[in-house]
This record gives sequence, structure tokens and C-alpha cells, in this order.
Amino acid sequence: MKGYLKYFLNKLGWFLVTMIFAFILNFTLPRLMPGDPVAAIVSRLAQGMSDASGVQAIYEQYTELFGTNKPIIEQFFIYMRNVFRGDFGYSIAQYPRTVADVIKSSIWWTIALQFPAIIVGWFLGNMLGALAAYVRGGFDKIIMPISIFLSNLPAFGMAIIMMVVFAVWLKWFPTSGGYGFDLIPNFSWKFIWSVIVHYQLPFWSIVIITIGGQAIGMRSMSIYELNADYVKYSRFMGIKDRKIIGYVFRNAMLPQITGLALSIGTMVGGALVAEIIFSYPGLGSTILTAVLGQDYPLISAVTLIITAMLLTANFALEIVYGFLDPRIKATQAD
Amino acid sequence: MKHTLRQIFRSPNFVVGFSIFSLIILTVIIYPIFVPNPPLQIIAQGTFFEPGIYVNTYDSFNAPSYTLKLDGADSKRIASKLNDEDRLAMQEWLVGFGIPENEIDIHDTEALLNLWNTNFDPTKRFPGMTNADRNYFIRLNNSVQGLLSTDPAIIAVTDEETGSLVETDRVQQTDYINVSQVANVRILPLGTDNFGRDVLTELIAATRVSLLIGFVAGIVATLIGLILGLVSGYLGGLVDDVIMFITNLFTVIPSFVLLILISFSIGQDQRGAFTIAVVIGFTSWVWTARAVRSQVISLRNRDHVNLSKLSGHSIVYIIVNDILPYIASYVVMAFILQISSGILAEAGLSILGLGPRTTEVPTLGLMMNWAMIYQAHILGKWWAYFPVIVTIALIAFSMNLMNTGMDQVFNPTLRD
Amino acid sequence: MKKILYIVSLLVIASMILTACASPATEAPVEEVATEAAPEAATEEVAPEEPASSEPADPNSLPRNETLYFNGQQWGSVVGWNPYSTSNNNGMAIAQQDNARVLMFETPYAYNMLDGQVYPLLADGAYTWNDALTELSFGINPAAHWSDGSPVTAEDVAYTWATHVKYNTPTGAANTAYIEDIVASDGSVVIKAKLKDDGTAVNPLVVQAYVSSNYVIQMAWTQTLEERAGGDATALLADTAEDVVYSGPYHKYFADDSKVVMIRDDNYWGQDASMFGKLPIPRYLAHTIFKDNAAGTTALTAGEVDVSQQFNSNVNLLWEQDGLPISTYLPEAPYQIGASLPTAFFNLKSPGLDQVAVRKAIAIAVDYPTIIANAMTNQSATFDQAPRSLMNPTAGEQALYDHAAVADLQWAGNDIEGAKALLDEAGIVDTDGDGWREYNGQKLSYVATCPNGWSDWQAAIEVVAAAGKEIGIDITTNYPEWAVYQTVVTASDQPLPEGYDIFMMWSDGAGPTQPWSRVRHLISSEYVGMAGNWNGNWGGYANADADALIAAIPGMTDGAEINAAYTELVKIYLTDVPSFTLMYRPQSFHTVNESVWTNFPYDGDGTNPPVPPMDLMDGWGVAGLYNLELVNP
Amino acid sequence: MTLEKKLYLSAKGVSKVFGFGNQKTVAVDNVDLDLYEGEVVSIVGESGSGKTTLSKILLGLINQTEGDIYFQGVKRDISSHAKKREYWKNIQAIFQDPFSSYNTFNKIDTVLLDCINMRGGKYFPREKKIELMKEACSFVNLKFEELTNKYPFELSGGQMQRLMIARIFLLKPKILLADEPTSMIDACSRATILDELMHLRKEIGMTIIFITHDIGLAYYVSDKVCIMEKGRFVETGTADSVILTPHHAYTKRLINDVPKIHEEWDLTTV
Amino acid sequence: MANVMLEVNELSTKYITRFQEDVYAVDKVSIKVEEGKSLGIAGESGCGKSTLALSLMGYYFPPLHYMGGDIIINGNKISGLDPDHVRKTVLGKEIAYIPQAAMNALNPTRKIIHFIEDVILEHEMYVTKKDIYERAKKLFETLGLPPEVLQKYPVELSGGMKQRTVIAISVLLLPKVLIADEPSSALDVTSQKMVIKMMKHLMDAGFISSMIFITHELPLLYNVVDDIMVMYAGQIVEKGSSHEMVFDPIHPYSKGLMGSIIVPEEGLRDVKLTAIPGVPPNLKKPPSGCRFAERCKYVRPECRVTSVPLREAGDGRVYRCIIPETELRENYAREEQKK
Repeated sequence: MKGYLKYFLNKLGWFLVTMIFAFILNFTLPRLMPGDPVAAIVSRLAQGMSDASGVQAIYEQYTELFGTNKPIIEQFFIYMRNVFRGDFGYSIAQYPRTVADVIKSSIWWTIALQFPAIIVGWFLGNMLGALAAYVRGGFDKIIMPISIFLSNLPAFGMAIIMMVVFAVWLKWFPTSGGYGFDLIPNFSWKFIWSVIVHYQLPFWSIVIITIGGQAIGMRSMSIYELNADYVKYSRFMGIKDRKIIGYVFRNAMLPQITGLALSIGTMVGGALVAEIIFSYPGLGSTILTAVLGQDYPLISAVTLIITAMLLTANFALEIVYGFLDPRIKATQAD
Repeated sequence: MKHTLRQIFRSPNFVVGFSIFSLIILTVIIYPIFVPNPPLQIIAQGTFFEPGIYVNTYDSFNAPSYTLKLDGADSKRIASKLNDEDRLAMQEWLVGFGIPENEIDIHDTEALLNLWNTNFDPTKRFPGMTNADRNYFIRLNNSVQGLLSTDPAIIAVTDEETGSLVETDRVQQTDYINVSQVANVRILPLGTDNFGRDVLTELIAATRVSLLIGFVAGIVATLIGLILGLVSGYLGGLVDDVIMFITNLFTVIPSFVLLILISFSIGQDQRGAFTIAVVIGFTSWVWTARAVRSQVISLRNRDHVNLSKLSGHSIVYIIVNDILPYIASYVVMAFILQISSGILAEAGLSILGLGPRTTEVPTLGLMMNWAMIYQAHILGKWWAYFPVIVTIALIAFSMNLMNTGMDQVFNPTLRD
Repeated sequence: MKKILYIVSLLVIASMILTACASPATEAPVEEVATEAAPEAATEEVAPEEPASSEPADPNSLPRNETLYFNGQQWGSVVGWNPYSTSNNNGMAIAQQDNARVLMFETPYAYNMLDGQVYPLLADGAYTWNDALTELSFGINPAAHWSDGSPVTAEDVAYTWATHVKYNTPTGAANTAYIEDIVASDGSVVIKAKLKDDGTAVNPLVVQAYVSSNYVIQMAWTQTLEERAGGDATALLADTAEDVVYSGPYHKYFADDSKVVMIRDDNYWGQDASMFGKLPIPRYLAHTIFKDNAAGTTALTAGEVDVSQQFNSNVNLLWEQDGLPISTYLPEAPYQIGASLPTAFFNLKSPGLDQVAVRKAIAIAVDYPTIIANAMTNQSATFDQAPRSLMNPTAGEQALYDHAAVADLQWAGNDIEGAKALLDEAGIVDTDGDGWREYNGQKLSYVATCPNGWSDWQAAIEVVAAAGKEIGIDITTNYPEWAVYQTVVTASDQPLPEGYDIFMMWSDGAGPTQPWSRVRHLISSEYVGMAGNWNGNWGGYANADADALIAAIPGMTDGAEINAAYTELVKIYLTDVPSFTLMYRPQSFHTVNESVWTNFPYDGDGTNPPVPPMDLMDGWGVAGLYNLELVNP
Repeated sequence: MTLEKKLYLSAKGVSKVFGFGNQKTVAVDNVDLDLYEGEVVSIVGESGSGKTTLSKILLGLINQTEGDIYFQGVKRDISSHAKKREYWKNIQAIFQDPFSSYNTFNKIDTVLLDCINMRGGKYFPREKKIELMKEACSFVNLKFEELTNKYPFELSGGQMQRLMIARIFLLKPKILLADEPTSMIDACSRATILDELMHLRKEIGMTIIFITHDIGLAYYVSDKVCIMEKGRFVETGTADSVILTPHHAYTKRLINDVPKIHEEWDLTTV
Repeated sequence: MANVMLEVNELSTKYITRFQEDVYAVDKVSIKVEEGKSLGIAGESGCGKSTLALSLMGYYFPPLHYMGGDIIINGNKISGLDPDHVRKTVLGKEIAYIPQAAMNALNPTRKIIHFIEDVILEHEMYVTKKDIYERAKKLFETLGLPPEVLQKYPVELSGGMKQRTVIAISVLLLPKVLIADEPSSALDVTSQKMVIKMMKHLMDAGFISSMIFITHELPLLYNVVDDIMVMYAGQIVEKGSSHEMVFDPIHPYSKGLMGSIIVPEEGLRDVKLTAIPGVPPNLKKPPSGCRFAERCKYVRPECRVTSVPLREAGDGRVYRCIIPETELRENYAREEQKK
């Protein structure tokens, strides 16, 4: 257990350091953008005001509210303090809505969509890769290239093709939104069913592009493991192939967990774009809105939250990995 | 070296990938030589012209006319204006007007049109008839007027002095022209886009730019990764610690988020294709750095490096001669992946509206973005977006195949 | 002035700027109050506010044949229901524009953009001016009552104004220069215009526009609100006003990130015979919130949207190609009634652009048909159909100037040779043989800009740049982000920086003060040098004759005189070319899907007064709600 | 007899520590070593005993954490590249794995040319260089003509290792550090390598440090043997004294545990 | 004559590379091991000794392919049977294998006991996990391994311990024949000794009936096995008792091999080690004549053309050379004198 604890603390330390760094980046980068966001609000509010001093007064009020009149370092600490309280300030484009409120209404959709999709995609990809490694032959030569091709479709491309085919042509699924246009959220079967139906296209478009990449990795790992000495030994001990394949998959899959942790960032990027195509009410759409509306408090917060979610996912995966793979404990115990 | 290359070219994956990629590159190079049209030139007034051969109508009147007596020409002409659905709709209207259904033979075009022409009244409305229906019948009525006429169409010009029309020519229904004799014919194999640009020409130009973006991004990422990896791996110690710290940070901070943040903070007017490429490169060097570092660390203690040191070679010489060749295959593979992921990243950014600015060059991402803005996918204008998706996928696919092929060669454990 | 706001949102919407909340609040809210006013979580279940007499069978789904679905009005969730504030991002209930939404809150009069008339809503009969045009008065319909049952009174109107002034709301700030006071006298409302030194009203036009563009808000509720806000303007405006008392036929039923639903108030006063005589037909009005136009169009084609107020590109294909039961107000191009004039302004301080010849040459060389066909997918009248002037293409405005008198000055574009001749004549030629013309030895080289992501504007700007190249003027394009763009363009106290030589901005649409207000915004020199100029004339054009005419028109009563004045202004505009219109845009896109509902307004539908294509919620457009029928009853 | 000989290389209290904190490992712990002209000294240890680390310190490939190295009585100074180069003219090495000792991307001629360059032959005419290379090859019974323009992977392990010896022949260093030069070679070729190594030693009067885990081999080749355990020298002495009459328990165990052919291999002592 | 535990007749196997080339790694090898005896196989790397070990199992999977010959264990022929049948009834029960790199022979993510369960359940039905545990514990105790090992992951064990665990697992089902392929080559001398001791114990205590031990370390082989067989290029070149083989080899190759033995014994330093120049032939195209001809000091022209059969030299001793035993011995004596 000592080895594991050490591993855990090491990862936790990394997690925290990265969070801080990500936080600084998130704060700084959007603020490098030209243009004064407060001026943007104020000049809209100031329409119809004929005297310049009135505009100036409003401007000052808002700079006070947004804190842009303070030195950047001080702003940073204020921001940090507020974020710790869960207060991300006001959205510029949706003022007077707060950023927290905007995010609160979209984040659960994203979490509910992306994490299952990525995990299912990861799982299916691994199955496919393992099969390709084991079965070889036609399967390997046909299914693999197809899945590689699919995984190389850009995320939005996949989403659009699925939408055109299944929603516009075949009309099997709705085209957009998170639930039926004629429903109001509640806990009825009708509503839940509607949510499930709306879930399918975005879900599968993420899953399908996730599969290929994972399959390739898993295939290599499995081939590598299939050549391992323990496979030969287990065979000579009379263990049946099915069981050996079980060993191999488990062992090949373990490094894939780290692979998942590391590529989850890129996947989420693609998945956000897929959300946009389906007008799914998640963070992808929120980012798009924020980008187009030059809403930097919102961009900061969304990217920060995505980073935090991914880091947490990453962290969790690493912990699970350390737990599942006895080799980690052993190396850390030295 | 020759040996390795031969091995690589023996891998079917690599060969397929390489062929696709070469085909793309060749098209990008050769097509503009034969079709030197500026890719961003707006040639169409109107959006999303269908793929096809466009023949100048005016020129076609002046082209030599030939008489061809082809069976079924009339029925084709009629069918193009009046299909079965329209006939049923006419029947529906006529029934609504009070004509018994059994009196209407929708297959007898003449009788149907007679009945229609005598009865149709655009102001008439029946219960349940929507404005859309009404508009439809008016359009239908306009379209079937004179449908059965066998008279030639008359071409007339205005007499400049009297202002009256003077007949100059008659176009018979059996007149044909030979397309090769028409002065102005434009083939638009993929139609036009929302700006009225030739999609194929634009696509090829965009592919070129996207490939360049990929290359630049790849070069930037690979260079940063290579240098950091080499320095970190070879020198070790504090330098290694610092570089690895940064690398680890960049590993866990999602690159897409970073990409959004940086692109956003640069601002549109600063975002040229090159800048975007550099930004993409800057956010994707991490893997190369890690791979190079671990390779270098394992190489650093290899005996041939030690021997090279003992032979009095300098660090630079050792890195260039004794380390780089060994990691070259990894770096090339990483580079290939960076190119394809760079192209994908550009496309993703453009969809978010954070892509390169539009004015100078088309990119695959921007083509996609505009096709989406003008709703090509809903309107069924597949040529505006589908070829773009396929091109992106093919580029990435070919690169990945090449990579897999190379991987099998360089990673003996992956061989069967 | 407020029209601009409306057009902001219009353009913003159509350009996929999804946060079309270009709406002014008044003074800056103070932090803690604003926090308190933060809207509730959108996912929260919202029960119907007012237990109506007949509850729907399933409170969680909206029966398709009782619900009218919209899109394109609302982008992003609703923030509040406060009629005093315009920063509520509530496109259905609160949009105090020239044509105000009158579904929840009502104005005394409803403006009809088709005939330019106003029709009484809360008011009782037509308003009257006194002879000196200094006082406007009207009565209140005795049948009108609030949702709490109390009658709407003249005091409510007066108190609403008083509150606007007291808290210096945008409405207050915008009108105090023209309105002295609004008082209730004898059950009637009297609006006293602000007077000039000579005793005439500063601007009777604005005074009379007030009655059709500003809501009447209940005095009792206002007092509750004031109490809650503790007299603080920011708090007052940031209040979400979930308890608001209203007079209109609909009110809030549900709102979240995905939709806003309003339910009919079956006690609505308008069913009185003196008004509509019945209730509006749909029980629910639901607005689905889409992330972009594409999603909205998809839903429209799927029959999930009945009334679409968004730019559906190539809308005609939806019926011609796909055979969908979709139609627009006009059956043929331009499909919509054009009302605003997206315009390219010349920065008159840029070297060379101070020359009329250069400005005009660029303007006549531009290929407008391509802009209209490609950028607007033909949803704009062409300049053949509606010749270039300061007027929008509606019949009312077109009648206001003498077409023949300015015909020679107008141009339809694509006149490359003419443009070259014009430049040659002015001596602006290519002297050094590099293919570009020089003025004063300096190459004519300009940057044309519009905000990034505003797709149709960007397409238009590209065409302008192409025209420049044809005539030897080097025009390149640049698309700054909107935040940067608007900061630069509206700072008229600063000279426009390099890179803003030719730039696109909007002009006013239709409204009770039009076309006067549009003309003013396009060419009046009063905006030159104004900090935070959100009004117009961003290029810095000044013409004393034009200023004089603009000042005089509001006071004119004689039709011929007005006509002459407008003709003269058009002449000045077409001669000096301080800016040039690139296309026409509708006030509102009005595309309907008739798979469930029918009898939407269309051109020649025989309604009298004609119901304008204003999506059944703007001004007199609301009358359309009473005519709807189910396709399959 | 060693006393008259010149002290070539000596290590005084050399230690090497890797890592820090709780990751700290002491690879070489306070080692003293004296190396005289012409002798063959074996450093014997099992894997992980620190013998390779020590050899790298002696070679100057890594720096010791503590202690000093004296070369010909003078404290070694390898602070600059030029000084290292100078030092490496005097001390050279043959490594364990011939397959990884070559840069597979270079023709094997490069290895020999490098040596000629290092010995100041950079500007020799081509013929002279070839002659030198031929000489070196024939010294190890290889034919230069058969090797020139070949790549390392075209050679067998034995050939590669012999070429390494040819390299030393060209360099003529004062000290040769042979790090398990035969452990990757089949038994049949081992004798050849050892023979050539000893031949070379006689030829150029070289001192050899022989690093090995095989105590039998150490005994076979060396004059002096140092037994190394966990970074320390536990027993040092002439080959005969250490192998035949070991004193330290570790040495005893080591010798006892190696299978032999003339004596009974006592399995009970485990 | 004692019971023959393992009899192999003219066994041939080959590898098929990914380029579809055949490598004839084991060429008509015949072996006979009696009950209670152990046979050592020696040879250079690449001589086919490890492949022979794999081939003896009677269970083939790519890239190794069976070509011909018989394997008979305790009178039962196992070659040519249905692989699944072999797997269930032969592997582990009749014949067991200890791999070369025992370090990696255990699934790193499976506890030892779980692997043992897998092995036993594969061959026996109706056993409970508790029984298995008890059995394994007993076996481990008998073999001098701490039973705690059972609950550990392979990574938690030291190299020597891992190797001994593997050996214990291999004999779990009391196989008749144990094939050990370099079981101790990666270990330090002390661990090696413990492993050998354990293997000897297996034989003595009757866990196994006979053993084939493969290594390139001749001193070790000498100390472990009864008989030694020298392989070269996929063929047997000589076989005899271990003492004979080490001190009196007949075949020139064996002679060379034995002459390279180094052990830390007195007098070693005076011995002149022998060397065999050259490299073994390419087994993709094995030479038609004597495979050692290219490297042989005593080569004659006919060596290169005619294939050489194994010759009997009495007392079960065989060698593969054209030159008769006596002539070879004379040659050796002459050389001895030269020194």
C-alpha cells in the first residue's frame, strides 16, 4: 500500500500544480485579446445617452464591477478568490446573467454526453483492436482500415454526416436539441425517452470517431502482449486460448487507460464540436456562443471548467490505473 | 537507409497511405496548372449551383443547330416540367374544384392540361389549403403554360430605330447544338458554394493551404518537440527537470482548450493561415518531446554514443550523427501525425469561428464553416461540404496509414 | 434611435452572433444587487405562474395543435421579465423597439410597418395633436385591464414615464430631450413635447413615436418593484420581475436554456368587442432556442417551428426543391419585405475617400446583384426593384420622394466602365503603371472591414473589394472581432484608425419615425465627434443643407413639402455618396411552416388593415395571431 | 614487481550517488583503486554492484559525486571538451554489447577513421589511412577488404568485437577498459577475443581494466582482481590469492556458487 | 533397462517468418530419455536448442510449425494429436516447460494463486478454489517456497523467487517430463544455484520423472544432467554422458565447445582456450553436406557434399562426423602435443 500511496500523492501533486498553471493560462490568455469588453457592454448600454459624461460614469461603474480598472495581478487574485467561491463573474454577452449560471445550465448535458461516449468509444475501440490483433486476417485487413478511416473523419464531419443521413434523410432521430421541442423538462417517461432519443446521434458520432484511434493503439498493444513470454508459458501450461486472450486484453488495456487519460483532452475538443452541430445544449455550444460573443469571462470559465474536468478525469484514471496495475505499486515501492 | 525504405515500401498499409497521399499532392500540384482559375473568384450569381456542365445559353442560340429526331424527346420535356406528383396535385385541386375524380385521367397529359387550363383559378381556396399550397399551384400553373405547344420558340431582337421586335431566328423543338461548338462552357464538377465560387478549384486550393498549415504546424511542433526532447534527454539533470515539468503541464492541459484560448486571444485580424499553423504547432509538440526524450535517454547510454564520445566527438556531432538518425523514424512518424492532426485542428477551429481569416486563402476548415453557415447540409447541397469532409478524412487517413506502416517496420514487436 | 437596437439584434441574429442581446440597460448595476438579480437556474422546473381556469391535461408537454412554435427571436436563455429593462434578453416578451413586442406588455398604439400607420391597442381611438403640435393626447380603452384584473389607466401611462425618467432608464434617457412630461388628465393621457425657444416642439415625430414603442406598466407593480429595489436604479433594472403584472394576451409559462414558452391569459382584455373580439388562437407560444441558424432551419424544415425569424439561406428551395409546406410573405424573391439598409460607410478622412469621384466610382462598380444573390440568397429586393435612395422598399417610404427627379443619380452597380470614366475624369489615374490609380501621388489602397462572423456582410465586403480591383483601386478586406470593431466604429470622437476605410454598419429599419430617423442617422453631422456614437454617420460626413432639412422635417405637416425635402436629401446622398447601401434586409424574417397552422399573413391575404409580416408579435403583427387556423382542425 | 611499475590511474575515495531524497541510490561507495602500467585488473561483481558505473567514472563519461581520479599521478581534469579529448587519448574502452557499440547508420570504416583522426591522422592521405586500417584489421585477423563499406548489421558479433579491438590497436591508449567484452559472445568466439585482447596488450604495452561478472573469466585473464559488492570493493588482491584463497564471505560465496567441472558443486550450501 | 519416459523420433519443425520464408530450426532430432534421467542440450546461440525445447511440447502455434516425427511420452504418442486434446491432457500433466525468460513468464497482473487456479481448472474438474490453495501451499512448502508468494503479484517477487515460482507451477500437475530452457541464465550465481537445487530436488522427490535441460553454460550443464547432447544448426552432433562429453568429446564442434569452458578452478589460467572461427550456417538454406564443414579444422572435400549420418560410438554415444572416432582422437592428441 505504501507504493500506492506514494503514487497517489505524486499524481495528486501533479494534479494541483497543473490546475494552478491551467488557471493562470485561463486567466491570462483571453485577457490578451484586443478590445475592451467593458466598453462593449457600456457602449451598448449608453445608446441614446447624449452627453459624454453620462457614458463615462457608466463606464466607470462597469469597470468597477468587472474589476478591469485594477492592476492585472490584483485582478488575478480577485478572480482566483471569486472562482474559489464559485463566482466566475458576469457573462459579457449575456449580461446580467452570471457565468456560473450560464455554465450550470449546460455543463450536465456535456458531462452526460461526453463521458459515457468517450468511455463507450474507448471500450468498443479496445474490443475491436484486440479482436483485430487476435483474429488478424480479413478482419484485421478490412475492419481496421475502416475504423482508422472513420476515426480520421473530423469530429464535425462525422456529426454532419450522421445528421444528414439519420436525421434529415431517414428521419430516425431528431436533428437538434437535448429533448423534444414540444416538451418541458420533468420526470416522465415521455421526457426521458425524448432525452434518450435526442442523445443518440451526438453520442454515436463521438463514439465512432473515438473507436478508431483506440483500436489502433489496442491492436499494437495486444500484438505486443501476445508475443509476451507469459503467453507462451500459459499456453504450455495448457491454458486455453480464450483465457490467455483474457490475460492479454487486460494487460494491453491497462496502458490504454493511460492513453485514454492523455487523449481525453483531444477527444473532448472534437466532441464539443459535435455538440455544436447537433445544437446540443452543452458546453460546446456555450464555447461557440462565448467565442462569437467575445465573452471572455465565459470563455475563461468554460475552458477552466473543461480543463478541471479533464484533469480530474485524468487524475481519476491515473488513480484507477495505479490501482489496477500491480506493476505501478511495485515500481513506486522501491 | 535504402534497406529501411525498401522495407517501408513493402508494408501494404504504407503503400496504400502513400498512394492516397501522393494522389492528393499530385492533384494539388497538377490541377492548378490545367485550371488556372483563381480559387476565390466569385463566378456565380447565386449560391450552391449544382455540379454539372454549364452551357452559355446565348452562345448556344448562336451555335450551329442540328436537327435530331429522337424518340421520347417530347415526353422527356413534359416530364421535366410535369411529373407524376404534379399530376396528382392537379387532380387534387380539380377534385376540390368539383370535378369528379373519375373524369380526370392524370396520364392523359393533353386532357389534364385542358381541364386545368379551363378550371384553374389562383384566388380560389379550399378548406385546409395553406398559403404554401396556393403558391405551389400558382407555380405549377406557370410552369405548365404552353407545355404542349409544338411551335418553335422565336428569338427576336429589339430594332434600335423603331424599338419593335424583329424576329431573327426560330428554335425548333428538334434543334440540338453540339456542346463543343459553344463558345462558353464551364464545367463545375462540384458546383459552386455559397459565395458562388467553383467548389472544386476552391477545394484544391484549400487542400493545398490546409496541407501547408499541417506542414507548418507539424514542423513547428516537431521542431519544438525535437529540440526540447533532445536537450532534455541528452543533458538530463536540472534542464531535464524543467523541460519535463513544462511538458507534463502541456500534456495534461487539453490542447484543444489551449488552442481555443490562444486563437481567441490573438484576434481575427491577426490570424493568418500561417499564424494559425504556428499556434497549432505550438500546442501539439508535447508528444514529440516526450517520445524524443525517452528515446534519447535510452540512446544516451548506448555504447555507440559512449564510443563516439571516447572518439572525441563534440556534443553537437554526437547528437546529429549518433542520436538523430536513431530517432529519425520516430520523429518522422510523429511529424506525419502532427500534419494530419494539424489539419484536423484547423478544421475544428474554423468551425468554432476561430480559424484563419478568410480573405486571402481558402482552407478546408473555412470551406466547411461557410457551408454550414449557409446550411448546405440542410438544403441537400452535398457538394459544398461532403467533398471537404472526405478530403480531410483522406489526408488524415493516408497519413495514419503511412504511419501504421512505418510503425510496423520500426517496431519489430508489431511485426507478425 | 431605438431602432438601431432592433437592427443590432436583427443583424446579430442573422450573422450567427448568437447572443443577440444588443439591448441597453440603464445605469450600471451595483454588484450585490446584480447578484441578487441573477436569474434562476435554467434547469429548474417552473410551474405555470397563474393557475388558469383550465389546466392543460399534461403540464409537461405542449399539445402541437395548441402551440405555435417560433425561432430566431431568442438566442440564449431568457434572463428576466422586467419591462423596464431591455437587457433581459427576452426576445418574445420584451423588445422595446419601434415595433414593440406586445404579447405580454402592451403599448398604447401598435405600429404597422406595411402602411406606416398606428392602430390603437391600449389606447381608445386615435391620438390627437393640439394645433401647435405641442401636446398629444389619447384615451385608454375602458375594457383594458391588467392581469390582476384592475383596469389600465392613464395614471399608469404617466407613472411609467415618471419611472423611466426617475431611474434614467434607456427609454427615459432617449426621450427626455423630446418629451417634457406625460400626465394623466381626466382619464386621458397627455404627452407634453419639449419645446424649442420658439415655442414649437423639438421633435413631434419622436413624441408621436413614443406611443407605439413604449410599454405601459402598471403603477402598483412599479411601486412594488421600486420598494424591492430600494430606489436603486441598477437594482430596479436588474430585477427579473417574475411577479410582473401585464396587460397582454400571453405570459411566462416556462423558460430554460432550450426554450421559452408563453401561455395565453384567457382573461385577456383584448377579447372585448372593442378590440379583437376574441382570444388569440394558439394557447401556447413556444420559442425554441437554437445554437445557430442551421439548427433553426433544420427544425423549421422538420415542422418543429411554425414561424421562423431567422435567415434561412435559399429559403425558396425549401418549397421548390423539398416540397415543404413553407412559405414567406412574398411568394417570389425577395420573399421578405425589406426594411433596413446595410450600408458601407466611407471613412471621409482616408486619403482619396474625401473625393466624391473615388467614393462614387467604388459605389457604382460594385456588383450588387451578386451580393444580393449570394450573400442574401436573393432575400433582398434588387436595386432594380427598389432603386437606391434613403428609403426602404416598403410602399409607404418609397412614396416619400420623387423617383424621377433622382433617377439620373441612381446606379444599379457593376458599372466598371462608368467608374473608370469617373475616375479618369477626376484625374485620378494610374500614373506609375503599377495597375493601381494614384491620388496626389499616393496609391489608392483601402481596407474594407466588417465584423468577423457576420457572414452576409463579409460576403458583401468581398464583392466590394473585388470591384475595387476592377477599377484600379486596391481594396483589401479585414474582419476584426465584433468587440474590437464596435469599439472603434462607435468612438466617433476619435478619428477612425487605419484599416477602417470602408466599413459596414447598419441603418434603421421601419418604424414610426422613419424614414426621417434613418436619413438622420445616415447623413446628419450631429453625430460627428460624439463619444459612443451608436447612432450613425460613422464616416464623418457633414452637409449643412442636409442638416437643415433633417431638422425641419419633423415639424412639417404638408405632404408635398415633406416629399420635396426627402427628394432633396436623396439627391444630396446620391451625389455625395458618404455611404452606399449594399442590400436590403427585412425588418423581420418571416418564414412560416404551414404543416400545423395556416392563415399566416402573406402578401395579398386581404386583411385590412394588412397584417405585417412581423412574426405575429411585433406591433400590429400581433393581429395575425387572431387569424390563425389549424390545417387539420 | 608491481612496485617498479608506473602508477597509471588511481581512484581515491570515489563515490557516485544517483538521485536525491528518498530516491537516492549509492552506486559506487568510496572506492579506491590503483592501476599500474601493464597490469590487467579485473573488477568482478554481480549485476547492480556498481561496476559499470565505476567504469564510466574511470572513463570520464560520468562524473563522480565524491573522490578524485588521478591519471599518472596528476589529478584528472576533464572540465572541457578539449581536456576530455586529451584524456581519452590515454584511456579507451570496449563495451559489452558489440551490436550496440556501432552506429548502425555509419559504415564501419567510420569507426576506424575516427581513431586515425584522433591520433592526429586527420590530414593523412587516403592511402595512408587505408593502410593503417588494413594493418589494424589484420591485427585482429580480419580482412579489411571484406569489411570496408559495410554496415555494422552485416557483421557477426564476434567480428564486431574484434573490430573494436582493432580500434584500440589504432588508438594505442595507455589504459583499456574492457566492460564484459565477451559476455554477449558465444563461447566458441570468446577465446578469440580474449586472445586478441591479450595480444594487443603485449603489442602496445597497455594496462587493462577488465569488468566482468564471471569470476572464472576474471581469474583467467587478470593479474589483480577486485571483488565488488553493492558499490564497494570487498576484496582486492592478485588473481590467485583472491580466487583460490578467498577471505571475504561474499567472495567465498561467489566462488562457491559457480558451477565447476573438476570440483563437486555443492548444492547444499544454498 | 529403465522405462523410457520420452522418446522423440526424427522430429522436424520449422519457423515461418512474416515474409513467408521457412527456417528449418529442428532437423530430424531423435531423443530418448529414461525414467529418472536428465538430458542436457548444449550449443551456440541459434543452434536450435530453444526451438527444440518448444518443439518437444507437441503443441505448436505460429510461427513454429510441425513438419514430421514422433514424440512419445511414457509410451503415449502425443504428436499428431488434436491440439486441444494435447492441451488438456498432455501439457502440464505429461510434459511441462520452464521458459527461458522466466522473469516475464507470469502474467504481471495476475496473482500467483489465480494463475495456479487457472492452470488446475484447465485440467481438472470439480476442484474447489480452497482445495487448489491447499494443494499449492503444500507444494510450495515442499519446494521450500514461502506460501505467501501465492498471494503476490509477479512484480513483487525477486528474480530468483519468480523463477522458482515458475518451476513450482510447472510441476503442479506432476508432469512426467520437464523441459527447462535456460531456467537460470538471467540470474546471479546464488539464485542460479538455488534454482538448480530445486530442480534436482524435483527429480529426487519424484515430482518429475525425467528432465531436459537446455543451456549454453557447459559447467552448469555438467553439474545438472546425466547426459549431454550437443546441437549444431538444428541437428544433433553428438550425445553422450555428461562426463564423457565434457572430458572426452568426439565431434570437432563438441571439442571446440568444451575447450572454451572457463571455471574458477586452480590451473585454469594455464589452460589454452579453444576457439571455433566462423559463424553457423543460415538455416533458411541449410547446407546439403556437413553443416559444420565451413568451420571445421578437419574438413574434407566430401564433407561439403554428402550429408552425414549419426554414428554410434558405443554405450549410447553418438556423433555426426565422416571422420571416424579414432582418427579424430588422434588429431586431438597431436594438437595437444603441439602446445
